[in-house]
Amino acid sequence: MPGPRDASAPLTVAVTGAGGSGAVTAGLILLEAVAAAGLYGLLRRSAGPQIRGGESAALLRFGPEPVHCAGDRCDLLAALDWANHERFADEIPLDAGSLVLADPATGPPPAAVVESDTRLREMGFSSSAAERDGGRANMVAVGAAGALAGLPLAALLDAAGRTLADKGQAVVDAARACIRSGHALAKPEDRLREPVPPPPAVPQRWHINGNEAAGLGALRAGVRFVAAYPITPASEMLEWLAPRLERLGGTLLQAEDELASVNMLIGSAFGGVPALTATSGPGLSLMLEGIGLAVASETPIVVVDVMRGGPSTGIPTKSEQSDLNAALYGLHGDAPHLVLAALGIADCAHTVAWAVQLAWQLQTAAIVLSDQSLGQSRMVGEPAPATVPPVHHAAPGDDGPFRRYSVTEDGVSPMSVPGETGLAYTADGLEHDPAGAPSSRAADHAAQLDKRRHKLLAHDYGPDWAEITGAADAELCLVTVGACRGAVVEAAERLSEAGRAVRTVALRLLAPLKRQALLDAVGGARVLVVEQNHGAQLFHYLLAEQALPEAARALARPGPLPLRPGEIAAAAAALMDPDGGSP
Amino acid sequence: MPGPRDASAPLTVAVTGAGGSGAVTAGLILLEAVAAAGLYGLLRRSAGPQIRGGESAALLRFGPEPVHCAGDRCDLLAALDWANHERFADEIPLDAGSLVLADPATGPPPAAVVESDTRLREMGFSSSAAERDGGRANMVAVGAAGALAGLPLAALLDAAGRTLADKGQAVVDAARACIRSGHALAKPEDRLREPVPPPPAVPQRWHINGNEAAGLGALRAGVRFVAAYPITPASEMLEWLAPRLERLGGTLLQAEDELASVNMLIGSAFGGVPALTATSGPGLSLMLEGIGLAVASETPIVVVDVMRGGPSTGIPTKSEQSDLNAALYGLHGDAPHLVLAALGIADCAHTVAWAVQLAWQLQTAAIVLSDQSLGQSRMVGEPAPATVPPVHHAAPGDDGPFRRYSVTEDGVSPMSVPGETGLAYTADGLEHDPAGAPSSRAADHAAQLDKRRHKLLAHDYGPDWAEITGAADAELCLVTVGACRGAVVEAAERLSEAGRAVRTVALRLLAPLKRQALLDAVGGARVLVVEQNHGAQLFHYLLAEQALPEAARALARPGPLPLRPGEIAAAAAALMDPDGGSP
Amino acid sequence: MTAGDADSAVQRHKASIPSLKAKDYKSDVKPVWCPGCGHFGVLAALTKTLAHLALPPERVAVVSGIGCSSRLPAYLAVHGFHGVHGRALPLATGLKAARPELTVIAAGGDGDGFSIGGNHFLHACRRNQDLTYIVMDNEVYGMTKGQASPTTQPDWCRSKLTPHGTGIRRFQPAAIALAAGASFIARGFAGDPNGLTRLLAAAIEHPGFAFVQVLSPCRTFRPEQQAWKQQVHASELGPTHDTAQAAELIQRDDGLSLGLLYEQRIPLYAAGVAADAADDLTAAERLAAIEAEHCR
Amino acid sequence: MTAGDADSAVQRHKASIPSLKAKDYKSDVKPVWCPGCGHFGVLAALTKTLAHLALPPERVAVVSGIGCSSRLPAYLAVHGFHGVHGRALPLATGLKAARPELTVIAAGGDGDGFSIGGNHFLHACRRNQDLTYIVMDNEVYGMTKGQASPTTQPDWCRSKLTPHGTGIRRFQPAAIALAAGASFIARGFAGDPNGLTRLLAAAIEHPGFAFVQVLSPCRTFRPEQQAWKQQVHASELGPTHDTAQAAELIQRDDGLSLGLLYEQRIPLYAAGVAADAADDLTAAERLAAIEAEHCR
Ligand SMILES: Cc1ncc(C[n+]2csc(CCOP(=O)(O)OP(=O)(O)O)c2C)c(N)n1
Ligand SMILES: Cc1ncc(C[n+]2csc(CCOP(=O)(O)OP(=O)(O)O)c2C)c(N)n1
Ligand code: SF4
Ligand code: SF4
Ligand SMILES: [Mg+2]
Ligand SMILES: [Mg+2]
Repeated sequence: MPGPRDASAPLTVAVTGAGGSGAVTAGLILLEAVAAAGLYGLLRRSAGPQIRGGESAALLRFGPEPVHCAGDRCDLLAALDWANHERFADEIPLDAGSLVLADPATGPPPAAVVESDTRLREMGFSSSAAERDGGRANMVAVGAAGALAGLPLAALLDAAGRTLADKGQAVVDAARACIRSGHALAKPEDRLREPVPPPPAVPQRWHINGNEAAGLGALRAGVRFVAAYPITPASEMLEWLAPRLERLGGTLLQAEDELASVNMLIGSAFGGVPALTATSGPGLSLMLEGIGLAVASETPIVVVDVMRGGPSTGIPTKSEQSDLNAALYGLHGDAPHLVLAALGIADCAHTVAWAVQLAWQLQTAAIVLSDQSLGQSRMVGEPAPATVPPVHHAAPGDDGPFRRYSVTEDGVSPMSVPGETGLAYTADGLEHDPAGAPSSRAADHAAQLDKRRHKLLAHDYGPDWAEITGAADAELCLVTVGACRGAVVEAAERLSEAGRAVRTVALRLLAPLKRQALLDAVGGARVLVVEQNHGAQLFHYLLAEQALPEAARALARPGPLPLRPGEIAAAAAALMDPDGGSP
Repeated sequence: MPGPRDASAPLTVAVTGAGGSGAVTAGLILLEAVAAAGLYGLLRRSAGPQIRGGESAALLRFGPEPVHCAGDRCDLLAALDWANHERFADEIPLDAGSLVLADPATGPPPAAVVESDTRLREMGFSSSAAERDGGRANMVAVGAAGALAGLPLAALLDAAGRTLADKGQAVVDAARACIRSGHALAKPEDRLREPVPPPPAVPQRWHINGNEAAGLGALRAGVRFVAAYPITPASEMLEWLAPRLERLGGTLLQAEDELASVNMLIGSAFGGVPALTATSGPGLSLMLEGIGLAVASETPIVVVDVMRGGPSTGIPTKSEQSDLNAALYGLHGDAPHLVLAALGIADCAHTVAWAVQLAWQLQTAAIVLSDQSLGQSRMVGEPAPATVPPVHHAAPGDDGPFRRYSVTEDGVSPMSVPGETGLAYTADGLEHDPAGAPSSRAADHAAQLDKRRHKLLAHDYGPDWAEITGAADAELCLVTVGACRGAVVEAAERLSEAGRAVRTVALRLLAPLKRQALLDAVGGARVLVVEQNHGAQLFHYLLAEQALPEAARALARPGPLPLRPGEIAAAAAALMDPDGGSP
Repeated sequence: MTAGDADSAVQRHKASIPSLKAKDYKSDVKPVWCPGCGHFGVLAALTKTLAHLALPPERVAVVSGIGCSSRLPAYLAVHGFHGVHGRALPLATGLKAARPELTVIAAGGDGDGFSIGGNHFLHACRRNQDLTYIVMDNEVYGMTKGQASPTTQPDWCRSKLTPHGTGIRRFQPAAIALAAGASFIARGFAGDPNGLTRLLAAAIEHPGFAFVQVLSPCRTFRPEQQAWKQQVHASELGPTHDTAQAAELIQRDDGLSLGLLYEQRIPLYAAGVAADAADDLTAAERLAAIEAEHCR
Repeated sequence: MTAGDADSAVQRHKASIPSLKAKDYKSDVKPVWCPGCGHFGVLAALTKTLAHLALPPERVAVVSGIGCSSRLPAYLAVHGFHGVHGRALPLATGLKAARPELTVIAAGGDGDGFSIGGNHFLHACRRNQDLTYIVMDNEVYGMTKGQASPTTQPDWCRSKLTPHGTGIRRFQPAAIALAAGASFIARGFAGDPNGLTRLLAAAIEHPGFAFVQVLSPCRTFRPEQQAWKQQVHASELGPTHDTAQAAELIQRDDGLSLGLLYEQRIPLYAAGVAADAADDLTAAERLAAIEAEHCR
């Protein structure tokens, strides 16, 4: 089911090649060119199992409107070579409408490509590059693919300059020469788009990936301590933060393991300095005991889980939304806490910042779910609004002796930090009385359990708990979370274009669940819960919370392949109209 | 609401005293006497926060029928002194029907006791003991309380001999002398029961606590390796196992932490030796990553979680059922596994043995939930049937090359152990292909995810998934799990006696949930889900699994106090008959 | 937030506060410890030390894990954190990194610090933050009722978990601390309050990671440790600064010698901590510059 | 299941099998390693060692954590377990405790073994099971693309996570192993296949916990390690049996000396393992006796 082919529809261009072929660099330059052309873009990457030097693919989708997800198919593939191309076959769906540029020097295309009935154009990337001093085939491919995709030559040249700046002028010059050659090699009749006119002024856009955006959100919200243990695909967030924290007078500390890092956050927050870490599934597992301590001792911490394929070590380099259960329910004991999910790349900034703020307002742990597809994909798009004020801990009241864990109306107890005279207390993961002394009395236990639940439920979260699109009286409501939002919204748009009224609700705040607000948003519509995991974890969570109407259904599919708008639209159509027909 | 006072109803006798007063020893002797008298009994213990030497209470409930839970109230309290008695006020509910024996030498009873309107009898435990060489007040109390509770003197004397045997004959003799004195001090008109006639032959009964029973279940099922890290209230299971494993040629290894112990289990099981550990909430948290590895690598392990008050360090010495969420959902990724819950003290043996067997049949991790109230309470009652045969791993098929993770019809792949020639493979927590080689292909991931879910769902678990009482056409069905079973069944009996048809379903197999069987068992009845935690974790889990009829309700109350039959009956009655009236 | 200077945070606080007594550092929470427990001695020595150093209570934080020993913070009137088992050091590390001006003391038991917490011990020694770490070593898990700890003798058979003893070489705290790079290593005895107070004061004043192993008898599960009173003796090593020499001497040590065993002045941990920025932008301007990196 | 005898399990297997070549110990899974990675050398040396010792592949198990180095088991034709990050040693410990007759080898990287796995390293050294532990030390986290590990130089600034270096003293594997009680400590080099094969053979034959640190260059993230080829040299220590002396010498060592650094014969871990029972009951009778303890 190829998507609409009009000029405003986004286009998907892939560049693939063996290790060292520079496919990813080509993708980065194309994305820069997209920005320079005033367009929006999303660049995903895929690599083989080699640690380094294995084959890789850059998948760019771009167009005049913001791009939030992978498309259903690939319009243009520039294959620098055919090294292990079958590894990418699922990720780069080719069909009769696709155009494939292949270098004849690397031999015949693999069977799968030939069988896909795609249009093949031979193009001498390497021979053309060989004509230039320091020329590289990938740059020829950038020129050719850019031309066919309608990117202005000036934007491509500008982009090469920006992307390769730190390699020196000679490299930039050689690249530009190759781009020109490639541009010339592209035949006008093969063009998928006419060249976009250069924009009068290039609008201010974000050029960022989700890991960087999450880091930026943390800094905006006042995080000044980060404890880090590297793990794919979260490491880049930590690496982005390290030098920038320092510029803001903060600290990043590389810990010996995740047990250490989560407890270091607790120490920092106890000291009054907002603290965050980023990890992925295995690290989250190791942090659960510490997160429980934060909940019980009411110390605000934020853990960003950049999800990858699970269970166990799973598929570390690929995306999946399968840590919802662990994030929502993984703590032993009754340990209510915050769980949020970023709804897009730029939204990583907003959601992380909000999580930091909430954690401090509510003195608890917040887990923020991101995933590999957000964290490691790079977008050119609208920045997240900088709305979040810096955080403050609740000032202790000054009547009577300081009771750190006293039961208050909103459930939030007064909090002090070291250095404040007369307000010392001992924070504790043992159950305690209002003053903080250990207690195993039923009344103390009940009061503290009630309080810790109440403070979360009583808080006014405002409208940010979800992003909602579509009419209130829709016939179907697609409920989703996190990175699936992009594909869900695009699916809904397609369905709407096909005349079906579809609403979407993408949850940013998973716990506590705004149950009534969700039920209201869904209204009388049928519900399809869309998520990228095997166990339909979101669907079951919403059932557990009695937040779904009768006859709700789940579209749950595990990674590593992204959920695509087409499959969502098809599932939605099938639900609305079980007797067949697709939008 | 005092329970029925007829001679067949169980009686609750408490002994309390300061550290060193021997209240617990008194309780143990009374329980032995119960056994010797051919009765059934349940002995719970409670202690103050001191590590050692603090005040403690022994609470014995016994009668001619099996006793499975704490009663609603205390019939007889022998207070050796009043040290910190207020700590026990909630646990030892006194009312106008209660009788309190107090030693005048320890001063006046505390206000709470006086106000409870109970009958007070002064009794010189200490002065009477002082008349005997080596006499101790607690033994006088045993004699007096035993007499008033209708225990035959011979049984008391016999019990003292058994319990104190390893202290030497002089101690036994002194104790017996004091018991006789106490027996004589008790006034016949104060008797709560007439002395039971000595049984013709004392029937064969188990005298065991839940930790020991769980250990026995493990041994029965062939567990021969245990890795241990001490934690309250699981340590005694490990301590019970250490010497006994050795007698069976097995090994217990004290690990450096829980991260080590769970991975040690995996190593042992990979080697073909069934392995188990016991822990409590904080340890379970630390084991989750390892449990996920067992799931992904399909290595059978069993983790017994003896639950205590949570979250975090919580209330280590008191019972709660608040780790259901962590056990069911705590693993990152999609990681289906087994979760079972022991339904009583003796049932710890049966459930653990079954868990070991299932883990090996299904090549996965099993978490068995017990709790402090099972693990550390001692019963005299019926033994668990020894039905479980030893475990075997699936023999590999011998056609074609060995594919450890091949997809089979029942989802169970062939498994080999080191030492088997030609069947070497690498077990992996990375996603893998059928041969075990790491793979990030979508098809391999889907196939292994499907397989790991399917094998659990396709298995025939037989009737052991739950214990069910009451008529099929009941008006109300009480659904519960684990240690609450005793109180739930007693509540249902009371309701039935009051003419209300009530069914009970106590789940032994929580995951995978036998959803349809549960719905069938519930039939058309209204449902009240009974559990001892704050968040109604079981209730929400059953909702998530769509296993509850409309309008089901939860009775969820956290620890540390036990759920009592009276409060369950009252809640049930209120649900059936909202306009009031109690059964 | 700055650190990295070799001066201990202590120096900056000492001066100008009204003099406090040891008892002013005690809270009114009653210890759960058994009568005669060595940990009482540590509590007493620590409050004396804080008074002696005239540290304002609001500038001191004591952080612990889980165990009888780890109950310490609740009994003090300074800022405290009773964390989870084995993680006192990371918590202290985070606190110190965030608030370098505080005097941060981590405390706990031999099980907490050397068994479940062993990895953090290694890496805290390496990291050389200006922290003090007090391990109340009773060669047993007191809190969980008497199992062998890493420092227990291999042939101690009184735990039901290891009825023939652990059969494992004892963990040697000082040797490990030295090999891991600790810059201050001392051994004290809970039954020697004055000596212990002196050691604790030196540890707190030491600019860097100071490890103090305190022999702290468990009356209940290791009654034979009452003999320590007679067995402990002053260390013959004397404080040495030569690591290789200390390595040899500590290996020959009997584990009952008291005193400062090793001390070295090395740079404090400062990685990730901002050197004073070369520009004179405001914080908001710096954040704006970071945001601008991602704008096209 | 018995252990506790000082004979290595190896001895019992060697004899009577048809001779196998190194390549017979290789699986057909293609390594994901970068061309030129030191870990290839370790793989080659290990297969040679197994062939040299004539160990039947079905009697050998290689267990690892997570990291480039930890991929090793999949490339071998023996029984393997690729576990989770940092937990190779506990997994190996459980396997060995359950199946003492197997030759069990744990393997992994410096991050896996000394950072997240540091605690298990300490306690495995103490425990002295008959295990071999190979750490392929490249002073970096290769798998996660080049962060500092515990053995990284404090001033190595090429990781974005620690742009000014870690500022932390390096973890000294041999010194820690010695302080923790390891009974065999050696250092090899991935670029010296013959020397490494000899060391691995000695380690596997050593009856007890044998730790082999292998300098294994990371071509991709530590290209400067290619100079190791020139820098490594034979250890001047020679194997020593005196712990105190070894402690001093290892502290003075430059970290690039190769060979057996320390060896001692001490009793194998045997706690919890049944001494042959004094009675001659069947297993079923023994279980029945245990059941009877709880019957009244
Ligand atoms: C994760 C976890 N595992 C186990 C425990 C149980 N536990 C509590 S204290 C303790 C040992 C305490 O020993 P030590 O640190 O030596 O302190 P002591 O009581 O001897 O002073 C253990 C194992 C726990 N609380 N948390
Ligand atoms: C719990 C957990 N935390 C973090 C990671 C990410 N991780 C994978 S390998 C690795 C480090 C590997 O370094 P090393 O052990 O030195 O092996 P090398 O790749 O250098 O051979 C890390 C941090 C993980 N897989 N699991
Ligand atoms: S058990 Fe031992 S360590 Fe714990 S309080 Fe008692 S004497 Fe002290
Ligand atoms: S990244 Fe380094 S350690 Fe990993 S495979 Fe490549 S060269 Fe080897
Ligand atoms: Mg201790
Ligand atoms: Mg490494």
